[in-house]
Amino acid sequence: MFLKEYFKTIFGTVKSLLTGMRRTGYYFTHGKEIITQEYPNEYPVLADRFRGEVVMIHDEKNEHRCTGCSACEISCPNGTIKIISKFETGPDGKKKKAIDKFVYHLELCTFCNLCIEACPTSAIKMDQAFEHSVFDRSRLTKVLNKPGSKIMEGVE
Amino acid sequence: MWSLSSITDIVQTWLGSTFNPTIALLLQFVMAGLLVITLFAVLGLVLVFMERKVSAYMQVRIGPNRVGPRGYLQTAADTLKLLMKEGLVPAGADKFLFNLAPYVVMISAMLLMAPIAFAKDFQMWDLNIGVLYVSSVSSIAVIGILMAGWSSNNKYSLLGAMRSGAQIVSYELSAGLSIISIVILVGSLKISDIIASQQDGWWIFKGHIPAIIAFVIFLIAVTAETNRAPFDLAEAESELTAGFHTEYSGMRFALFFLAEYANIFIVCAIGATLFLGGWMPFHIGNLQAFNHIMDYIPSSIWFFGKTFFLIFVIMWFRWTFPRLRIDQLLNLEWKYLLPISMFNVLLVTIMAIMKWHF
Amino acid sequence: MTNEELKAKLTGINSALTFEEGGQWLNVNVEPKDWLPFAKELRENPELNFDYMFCLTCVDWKTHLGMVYHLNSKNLKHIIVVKSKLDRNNPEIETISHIWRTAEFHEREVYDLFGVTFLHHPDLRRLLLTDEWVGWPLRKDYEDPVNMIKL
Amino acid sequence: MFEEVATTEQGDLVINVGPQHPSTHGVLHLIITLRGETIMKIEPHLGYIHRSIEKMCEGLTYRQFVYVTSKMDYLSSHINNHGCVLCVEKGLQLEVTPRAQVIRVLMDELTRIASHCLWWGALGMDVGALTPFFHAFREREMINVIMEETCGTRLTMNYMVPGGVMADLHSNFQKRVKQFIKDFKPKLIEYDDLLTNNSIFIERMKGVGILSKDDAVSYGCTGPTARGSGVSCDIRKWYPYEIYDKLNFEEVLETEGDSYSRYMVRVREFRQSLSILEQLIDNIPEGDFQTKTKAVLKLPKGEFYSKVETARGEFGVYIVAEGATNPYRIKFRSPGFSNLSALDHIARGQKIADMIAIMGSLDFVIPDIDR
Repeated sequence: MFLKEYFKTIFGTVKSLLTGMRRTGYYFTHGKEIITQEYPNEYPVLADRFRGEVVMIHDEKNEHRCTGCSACEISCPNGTIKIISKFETGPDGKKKKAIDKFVYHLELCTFCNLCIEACPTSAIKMDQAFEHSVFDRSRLTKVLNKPGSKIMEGVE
Repeated sequence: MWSLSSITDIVQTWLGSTFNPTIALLLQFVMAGLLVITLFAVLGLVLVFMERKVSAYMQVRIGPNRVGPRGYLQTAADTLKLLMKEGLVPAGADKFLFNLAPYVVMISAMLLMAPIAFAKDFQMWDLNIGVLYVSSVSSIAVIGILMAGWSSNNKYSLLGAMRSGAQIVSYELSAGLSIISIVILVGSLKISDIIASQQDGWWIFKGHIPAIIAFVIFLIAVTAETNRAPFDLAEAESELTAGFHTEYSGMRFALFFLAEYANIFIVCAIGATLFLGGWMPFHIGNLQAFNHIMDYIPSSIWFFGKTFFLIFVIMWFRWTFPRLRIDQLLNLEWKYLLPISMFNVLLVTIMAIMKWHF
Repeated sequence: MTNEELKAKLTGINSALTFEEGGQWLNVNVEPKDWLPFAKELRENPELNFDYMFCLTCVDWKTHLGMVYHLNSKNLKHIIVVKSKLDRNNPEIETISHIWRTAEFHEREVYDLFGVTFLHHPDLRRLLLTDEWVGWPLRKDYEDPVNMIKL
Repeated sequence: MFEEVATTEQGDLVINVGPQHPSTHGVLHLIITLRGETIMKIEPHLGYIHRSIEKMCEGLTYRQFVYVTSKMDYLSSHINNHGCVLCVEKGLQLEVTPRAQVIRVLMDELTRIASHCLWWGALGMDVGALTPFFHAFREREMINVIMEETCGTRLTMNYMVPGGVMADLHSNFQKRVKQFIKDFKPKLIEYDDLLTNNSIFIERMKGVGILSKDDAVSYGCTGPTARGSGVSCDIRKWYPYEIYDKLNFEEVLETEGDSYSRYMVRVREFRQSLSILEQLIDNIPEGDFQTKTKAVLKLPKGEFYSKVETARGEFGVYIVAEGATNPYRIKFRSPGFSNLSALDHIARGQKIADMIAIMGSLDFVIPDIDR
């Protein structure tokens, strides 16, 4: 039955093609299925764990919790963090190590979260900012501790 | 009532009364040419925008929505970009043919505009072999494509052009045969006769099943002839990067692009003329009131509505189906479409002789 | 087959083999010159039937290069690790790409990164690096001042 | 028969596919010898995205190197990380808590679905249908949202750490995964309508690029590529890790060995992965998500090998440790590399359009091949 097979193929083909066209036709006529997010107009809802960039937590007295132990620096696979430390004389006259600059190279960072895991005093966290584009690459190198900030009381 | 034909009449009388006949004729030619070029530009903008929106909605996205209100100016901006872009000629290319090819494709598309009836009595050239003219002139485009592919000095282009040659030549057959089945029913090749014969009903309704088969075959064949997906083997983006126009940039590329859309418009216009009654409004038997309302819609709207419906169907194909392989494409033509359409022509002939149609 | 049975079986094929145990799988040390006939036997002997090579690599031990072949039998479900020590200055070993076809690419990779010459390999060229590259990057003494990432 | 004639003759066309080509999904460079449109020979040129991850890992600690592996097969980065942490845990003889095991398996299966979604769309694009790509991305996006919420990032998560996972599941996780399972099932029927049952697609895939069972084993093909040829090679069944031996799922096998059966394996794996998710999502045991580990990990002297089943096949990690904080030598046995070696064999004698379909059905991720 050559002819029977022949027509069977034709009808089978046409049917399968029409099924596909019904699918796309459905989406064409159902505008509410559209999932596009018009980004600059509609800001995406970010998860609270979203890893945007590393920031240092400062409280209202401009104090942070970083002791300058450089655990984050060691844990970073890309050499993103450089801690430049200095020695401060405490109120009791003892010399104490403290951070001078917490340099963070955003352009090297891969947002792996290992520094945050490594930090013993929870001084740094991941922020949700993700719009990192700049015109000059040097602006991606950031100093995380705010000017004039100092370490919180009691953080060792 | 306001209509396109009255405007042409006014223009003609004014020209005839102001200038001597030769100059009047020349001026008419110039005006027709300018109108065609304008139509092309507008069609290009509209169809590209339409394609983007259709594809976007089928793909659950919005599509262009930034340039101008709701993205309407997107294609205009694209055209502007293409115009300003440098047209590169690859080293080792045959410069003359390389430059000529887009114009050949474009001109063949423009020539096809001549016999199309855009509205009631609004036609550039109602020649007595209108349908034959269309099917023969439309085959010229393949020469342009072959030229482009060969002269680019690019292997992808060559492969694309060769595919296109095989494809257009074979699909011409079944497109021609499905056109012939309507010609048999009408008994004339003249476009105006074909439209007039559909006064009491479009051929797709009164031609019974053979007309429907011919219509389906026509749609498939013209999709292939215009190199549209699922038959876009000449371009085959995922295989041959861009096929025959890989090396084209700037305005030359824009001409190919424009010609593609112009071709779609033309074949859909022919399809609308042959099967869906051209500018003829939709009538149902003896429902006088309904028919009257239909008559109030201008004939140009009817024509463009039908044409754009067919264009939408072709776009629908494109955004649903995967591409065929070259041997499967030729199989489809020679094993399925051609035998069926030949048999169909036989049926139509019997039908026409026995006067079985309405 | 248990490790003991495998050991007995393999010693029967080649008495010069030495074994290391205690790791995940049975390790077999083979002399480079014995490797090709041994490999053929491993593949073709119906009781061993190691038809699937899932890993082929090289380790630079600074004194010598160690080829490591991980072999698995799909139907008998046993795994052995075959190791072979190569001279670091002139590393050469017979190719096994005609026994396990996957070895063709893996050997090219090892040639590319370690400089091990696989004798009678059908197409021994650099695979990942450019043809003009000098040096064997995965060797321990490789220094590339331009492209090296130092942490 | 094409094995013998694989030499370039007068009149043969040699074309470069890639490194920048729409269908190589990255920077794969293939030099193809054509006679007409028939492929005589394919010669892959690799290394355009070779970063020598193995060398980099020699300089990184056992905590750090896990992260780098997500950049290899970026579509199944979770599973890559999983393979690495398994290897480290094997060396340290660490026991992972039941909760962490379940979380890892859940994440693996979500990753597998996401990866197959992308593959499905990209295959559609390769054979010329663009719409599936966007539809598949819509489903993939749902998984990405789940991932983002729990792991913090969308593609290269670094969620697995030696000893467990980095953070506990987000409180929305169960709700979202259940919603995803509910949403995804009807979408699978749509997938069938758009490609699986489409006769043009079947015509393109059936009987194309046949890889026999023996060749699949000999070329070291794994994953859906080998399972399409009837080779049973699912690591989850053969060498079960975590809790896969307690789960009820079947290893998908097709016997034809052509592109369509490779396609069918992956499409059927959608359902298997969904069933694993369904079995686990309500039975996540309570407990710690991480075993306490030392701050500095040191593997004892020895060699460790672990293998896991990624979305593309068997991913092996071979660590030679010398007792230091960083591996002495590390080798990643990537599935794509072996699968690629079979490409020349199976594409010979096919048309150039078939080659694209075959490459789509083999599902390459170029960084996975180059490493």
